[in-house]
Amino acid sequence: MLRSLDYAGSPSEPASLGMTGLREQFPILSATSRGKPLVYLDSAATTQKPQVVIDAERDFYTGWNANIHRGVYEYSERATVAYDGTRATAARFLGGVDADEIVFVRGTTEAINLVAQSFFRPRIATAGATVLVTEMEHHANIVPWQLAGATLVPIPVTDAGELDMEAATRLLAARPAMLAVMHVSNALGTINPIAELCAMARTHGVPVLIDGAQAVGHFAVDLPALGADFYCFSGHKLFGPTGTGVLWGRREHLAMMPPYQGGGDMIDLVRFEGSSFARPPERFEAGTPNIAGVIGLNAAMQWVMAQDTRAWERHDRELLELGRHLLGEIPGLRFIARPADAVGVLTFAMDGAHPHDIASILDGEGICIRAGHHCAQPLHVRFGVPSSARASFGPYTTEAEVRALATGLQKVRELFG
Amino acid sequence: MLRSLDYAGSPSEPASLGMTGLREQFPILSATSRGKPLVYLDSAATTQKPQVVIDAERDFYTGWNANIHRGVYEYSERATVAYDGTRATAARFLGGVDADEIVFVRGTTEAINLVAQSFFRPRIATAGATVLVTEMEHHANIVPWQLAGATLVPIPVTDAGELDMEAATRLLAARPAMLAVMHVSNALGTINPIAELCAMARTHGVPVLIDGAQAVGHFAVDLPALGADFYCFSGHKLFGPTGTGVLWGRREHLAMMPPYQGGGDMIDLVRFEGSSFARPPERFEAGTPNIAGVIGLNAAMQWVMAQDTRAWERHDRELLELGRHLLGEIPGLRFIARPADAVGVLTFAMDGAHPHDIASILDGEGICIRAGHHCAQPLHVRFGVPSSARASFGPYTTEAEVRALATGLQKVRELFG
Amino acid sequence: MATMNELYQGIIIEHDRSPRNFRTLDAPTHSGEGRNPLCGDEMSLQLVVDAEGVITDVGFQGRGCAVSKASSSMMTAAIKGKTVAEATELFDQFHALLTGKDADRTALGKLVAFEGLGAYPMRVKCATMGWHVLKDVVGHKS
Amino acid sequence: MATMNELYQGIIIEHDRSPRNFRTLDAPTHSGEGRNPLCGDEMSLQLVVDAEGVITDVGFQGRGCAVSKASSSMMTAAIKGKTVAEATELFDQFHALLTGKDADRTALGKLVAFEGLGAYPMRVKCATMGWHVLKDVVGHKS
Ligand SMILES: Cc1ncc(COP(=O)(O)O)c(C=O)c1O
Ligand SMILES: Cc1ncc(COP(=O)(O)O)c(C=O)c1O
Repeated sequence: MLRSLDYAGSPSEPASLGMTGLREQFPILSATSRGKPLVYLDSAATTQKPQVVIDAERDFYTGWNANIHRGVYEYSERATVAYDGTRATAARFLGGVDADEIVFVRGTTEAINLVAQSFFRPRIATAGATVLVTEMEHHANIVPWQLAGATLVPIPVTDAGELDMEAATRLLAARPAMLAVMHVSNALGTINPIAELCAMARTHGVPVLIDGAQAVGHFAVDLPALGADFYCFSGHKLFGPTGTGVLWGRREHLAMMPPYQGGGDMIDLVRFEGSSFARPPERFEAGTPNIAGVIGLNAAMQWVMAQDTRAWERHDRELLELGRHLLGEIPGLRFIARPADAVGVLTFAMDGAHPHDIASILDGEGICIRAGHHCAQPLHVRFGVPSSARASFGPYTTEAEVRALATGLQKVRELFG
Repeated sequence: MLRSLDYAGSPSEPASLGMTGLREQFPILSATSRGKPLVYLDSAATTQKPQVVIDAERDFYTGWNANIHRGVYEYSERATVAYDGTRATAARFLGGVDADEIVFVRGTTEAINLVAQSFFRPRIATAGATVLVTEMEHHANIVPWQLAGATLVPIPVTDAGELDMEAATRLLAARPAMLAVMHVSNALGTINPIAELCAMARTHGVPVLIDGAQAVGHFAVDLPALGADFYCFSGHKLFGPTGTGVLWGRREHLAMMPPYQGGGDMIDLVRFEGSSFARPPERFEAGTPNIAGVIGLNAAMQWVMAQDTRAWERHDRELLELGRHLLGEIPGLRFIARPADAVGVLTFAMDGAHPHDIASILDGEGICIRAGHHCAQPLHVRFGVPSSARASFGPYTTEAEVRALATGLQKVRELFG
Repeated sequence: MATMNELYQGIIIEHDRSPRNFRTLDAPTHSGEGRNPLCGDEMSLQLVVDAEGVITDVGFQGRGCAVSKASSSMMTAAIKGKTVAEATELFDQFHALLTGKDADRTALGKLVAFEGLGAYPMRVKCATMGWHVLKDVVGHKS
Repeated sequence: MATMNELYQGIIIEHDRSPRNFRTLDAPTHSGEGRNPLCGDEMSLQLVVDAEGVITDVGFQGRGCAVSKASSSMMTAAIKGKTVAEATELFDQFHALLTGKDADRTALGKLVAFEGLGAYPMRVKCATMGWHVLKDVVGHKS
């Protein structure tokens, strides 16, 4: 465990204890990039997939592929049960909500668009158009509200990369139509005080949507304890397939929301003069969904629930401390912010070296990091930088990889020296 | 070839010539269901997947999984090139359109919702709210227009299950805001005279959307020859992954359409006061798309383009004739319609046997067919039946399977006799 | 347990051909309708419930598959003479039977024949349609 | 062909540190700006084009990565003294070089050094940003 770790230790030291046997489950992690062993430090963009997830999709296609609902033959029944059964898995995964409150979507982005169009938009007339967001939001939690006609008010972010809770208290008291806030920042790693925000919002009668995209892969989410109205995440950031995601919404909200997309499976009666619609969750799932993807997502959630995520948290925290320590010693390197409560994300700039150059040079070493605005332009405006470089961890990330990053950055430093 | 086929031939006769070696590429086709060899006759609901498609997704996840765009490291670049490169494949697959005119969506349903919201809806004020559809449309080509505020006018269907082209001519002359019509009927198999409809629509300045969901798996589609404004299909009905689809739209339409969903990747500048958006096709692809799915779809389209689809068409036609002949001899069985120009779809009702009972009894024999309204309630109203049974073919369907269907239906007949 | 074909050959075809209580009542105390979400099929159900809460007469009508018709037919036979509370309890037992949970087989009697349907989850909707309408109907006096 | 790191160690770092023509012109005849879609970086470009269509002076400014800065720097050096038509043609050759197509290597001269970048498609956008602005600018007199 890192608490007893010697920061000057050699890169060949074993990964911390909790994570033994985890890497082997991810076939890609033994691959190479640019002729070097892959050092994947871009898990905030998308996570890698364990074999069980890859197999779940393949087994479906090779063994029992069929379209769901309305089919009464064996494969279709099995596919239907597996698809709809994933709602129960998701409901458990989120700490115990109702399976009927789980809507499958393409990802976090679609989930927020759905809520913006089907929940927020029809309420503008009565609740007003103001949506309270934060300065650190991902574009996915900004643009959908704008497209739905919102006036956005951002909760400011402090120099430490944390929410200004005093401002939040004040702004919530003005009773916006909605509070839309990220659980964990993809750009800074900040873990936001969601339960506190939800409690405040509740006293003012403000419904809350939580963007959980960066939370679910890092720690267990307990929705009943959070008290939000909507929560969403993407499968591909949770070791699951691309093109999958979950929107959870309170039963009473879903029940009164109009459909989002129209088509097969979300209807009751279709006539040219007008149609009536199915109950939630089907009402919000028009057309053939990503069946294989949802089956893969089921495997991913089951897999995560079988892990020791407490150990993940410790490991993540240890790597973050190590990374902050090692990178902090590199001359000219500066973290955009250092939030106290954070997941394993290192976001920085380097004097004289543009983030894209940093990323390209690390790429030559087989090290994958991201450079740019990380879909958080307003946050970069806030911190007065056009872009930044970001290394982000998964549970499979090792100490040796964090050390390799530091070594690589030393090289960048020398090159641009 | 079936032209020389003896309709009374035994079920053990080989499949017609063109299709040799095709079935072996689909691992699922050697599986069993209910302890019997699988007889999959539900390809109109979803097609089975060849090994190359299954492998394409798996290879991505095990070999070079990364999120696309903005990543400058090797895997991300490779994923980006593969994802965006699929536009060129789709453009070729559709007969030669511009790669920039290809938008990736979840499927046909989402494609039509996108056009209804971003193209049709903003034009209601100037072009009116009337959308001309047909009595045979799938719910996916009815409900999205209704949700966007359309008044629907259906082109009638004749007793033969074909479009009433005289009525179409008259209705188009009234200059509806839009014509939305299916290329091929999922419920009856009818191949509609799309080029003719597009030509008529053009003379009246009516934009046309073609729902190609059931066309692409059956014959080569030549968009430049059709003359439509929008065309769409689902990957899962084209031997590709679930959760994928293609919307093609004329460049000049796409250029003036507002975004559909908001989020990452579809933006130019994001500010809380307002945002600006990327050019098409990115403007219409918010958030992380189904990357693995699109890579699988690429493999599927490449695979189809390498096949002799002329031979597919002949084979399909031959099986259809055989099926109509064999089923026509079963007492009490009646086809809903027998369109002259059709793909391999047999849709029927049986005196005294409900479609669900038919499907359940065939299921006991390992035969997969669909029963219900096939997402075409208005068509069933037109033909005065609440539901029907449907067997539909893929290129891998064999003569023996069609004979097995006939034998199974004889059993149903005896049971309900 | 019976396979689907055995189920058909046994009770289903028999009740499909000659459904019990397949008629409209003259003076029902309760009535209602339902639709099978799977196929859109409809059925209507009528009851005569006396002052003691006993179902003294029952009739059903509608179009549907053999499974729903047979199940509704057997349901009507099973509930006639029972109280509304007993009938509702029977539904719970029937539902348990079809979803693989512990069920009171003695109480179910002949209805146990449907057990094999549990392996066909989509058809469970057909087999329980009549029961769902019953549950609805006892709540609404006509 | 050079790897990315060799590219950096060679021309890129050199031009990043001392970019040619990195200044604002007093009396440009043409000017314009562009943004790299990859990162939002911006640059502005100014030209003095004489009556014969010859680019007699050129200056660029802006913030950007070393690749875009080095490429813009070398571009300005390459186009000075050339006609607008020749400069545009050079862009076509440069683009061909980076996208793995046949390119006129003699005409490109020192610019051939960027060839290795072709293996990094995302960075091609950085290397061609200045050129895209040029193409835009020659169409708009200031
Ligand atoms: C003709 C037609 N249109 C649209 C659809 C909807 O396609 P998807 O469910 O893949 O969105 C289907 C498939 O059921 C179809 O057959
Ligand atoms: C915090 C946050 N919100 C939303 C998103 C959007 O997720 P997706 O692209 O999967 O829709 C992301 C991922 O980039 C994210 O990190």
